[in-house]
Amino acid sequence: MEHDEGGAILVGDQAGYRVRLEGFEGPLDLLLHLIRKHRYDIYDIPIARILEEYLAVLDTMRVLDLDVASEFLVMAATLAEIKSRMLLPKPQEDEEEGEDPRAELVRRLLEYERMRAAAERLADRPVLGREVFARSFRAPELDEVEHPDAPIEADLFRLLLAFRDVLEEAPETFVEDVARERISIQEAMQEILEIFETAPAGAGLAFQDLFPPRTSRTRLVTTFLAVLELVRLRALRVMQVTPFGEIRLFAVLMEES
Amino acid sequence: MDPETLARAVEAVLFASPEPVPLARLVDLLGPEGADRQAVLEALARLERALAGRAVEVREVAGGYQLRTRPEFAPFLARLEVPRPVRFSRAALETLAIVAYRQPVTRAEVEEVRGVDCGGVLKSLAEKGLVRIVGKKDVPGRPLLYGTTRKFLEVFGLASLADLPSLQEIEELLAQEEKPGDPPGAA
Amino acid sequence: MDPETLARAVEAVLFASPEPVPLARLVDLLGPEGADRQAVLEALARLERALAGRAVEVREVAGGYQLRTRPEFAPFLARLEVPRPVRFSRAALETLAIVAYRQPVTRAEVEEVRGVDCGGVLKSLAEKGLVRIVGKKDVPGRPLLYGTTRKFLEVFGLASLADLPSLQEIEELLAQEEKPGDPPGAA
Repeated sequence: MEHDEGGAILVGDQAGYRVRLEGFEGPLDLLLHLIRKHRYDIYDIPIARILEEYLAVLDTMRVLDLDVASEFLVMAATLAEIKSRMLLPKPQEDEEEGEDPRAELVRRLLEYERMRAAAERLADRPVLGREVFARSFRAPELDEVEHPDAPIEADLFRLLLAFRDVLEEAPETFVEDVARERISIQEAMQEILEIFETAPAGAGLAFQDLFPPRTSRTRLVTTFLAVLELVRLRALRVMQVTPFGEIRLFAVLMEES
Repeated sequence: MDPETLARAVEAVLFASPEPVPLARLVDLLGPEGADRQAVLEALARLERALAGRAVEVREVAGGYQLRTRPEFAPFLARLEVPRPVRFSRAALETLAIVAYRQPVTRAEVEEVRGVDCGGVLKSLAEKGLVRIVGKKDVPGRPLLYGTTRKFLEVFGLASLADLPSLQEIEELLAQEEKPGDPPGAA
Repeated sequence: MDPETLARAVEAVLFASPEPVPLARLVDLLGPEGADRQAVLEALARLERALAGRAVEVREVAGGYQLRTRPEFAPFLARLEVPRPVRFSRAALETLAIVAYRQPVTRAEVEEVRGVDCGGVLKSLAEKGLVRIVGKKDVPGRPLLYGTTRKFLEVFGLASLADLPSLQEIEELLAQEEKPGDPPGAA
């Protein structure tokens, strides 16, 4: 991939810039282009000159009625700020403290350049369905079996897309309930049920076992409310074997209906 | 294009095609490389010879050519159960999302939201270990309540239910538009 | 089963499977024929040698083995009507690279590197199943974290993420490109 494929190439000549195509990927892309084109040392960028050239490109883009995205303007402001900071007198020779005002910009430029190069390497790879092809169907003689332990192919994004569609159709009250996000008590309920799943059957759990030491106050309240909710739903039963004795919780075995 | 390369090109085409490829179609595809009907037939014969010792052969089926595993591997392949990764239907995803965000929830409540019967979907989600019964609702009839499982979290890469994006986050996420500068059809 | 037949059996299995088959799965499948892990690896190597002159090769992709056409046959196959010829914009490729190398990564972090809004690109990559939400970052606001998917490995023919060139390799590559003596403007 040419790095400027699909972006803009600014061809510098004596008359200024001619703009081909529409836009750079972003201000960092444009800055790198200018720095590399003029063969400036990236660790010692002549900020005043690069700012001038950068602004000239933005002007050209405006003249050509190209949309100059706000990110480009933010970068222009950043460059101007660095320029003014560089004009300030250096804070003495005991330096170390006074970091080069350009340091952060250089770090970002190098990181972007690395990632841009990584993207080019990615683009150079043969892409499935473009340069290389796999079999697009399963041999009919092969039994397709849904294994109980087959990997489940899922991704949260698809779940969310489906949920968004649900919300669009759903009754108002449902949407409101979801918006209230009662998740944390539900989460605590799930955790408690899981503790019971792993606990030895029949023995139950001591009430205190659900509240390990150093549990935060909010967490205590949430867990407590979750226990109450589970008891109310009859998923848990509370037993006190002796008066004033230990309170134990038991999972209620559920029969399918 | 020399006969050997042509034979390989035919192999590539047959390999990648989901259906038998008619001779005329092969000539169409390889014609721009200077191959006529006769050359393609020769390439097919050459490919057949090249595949002599392999697990796969060229077969003329349903008016076209196709690569197939040799019959002697059929009994063997029949024994191989290739597990198919489970993919979710739209109904399953919607139901799962409702259970995740509204748990504990009864079947009737899920159905009220989706507007259709969800018994089968819930059962299948429970079989896959993604939802489970967490109790009974304290209302007349004491309907079963469903919630998600630890496996649900694992499958969707969530550390806990608190990691489910909030409604606001979903909206932000899904409201994103691609920038107009990106070419159509590009990822 | 003799080594040659085993290699053919492996070929038959890979041919019949549209998705990459993990080594462990091959061992499972061929174990009843007396093949252990070592024997299957040898069969794979033998198969690779047997395919040397052919249009198809064995590739290690997304944690498994798969038969794929060699890239030089793309021109004929491009004319075939096989699903989805994929195109990637620069924005998509840059975003993919950042997610691949920096995962798990938040949208804000991706945007910090690219210097532009990436919400739309991330969404589109997620819709194509190339990136996915992998959790939330443990910082104030709990922003969503993104990572690449198995499909990403499959589409770009990577055995695993470790198969990506290291950042050091990329830096060396860049250092070479910027060596004095290059024509001005080369980037």
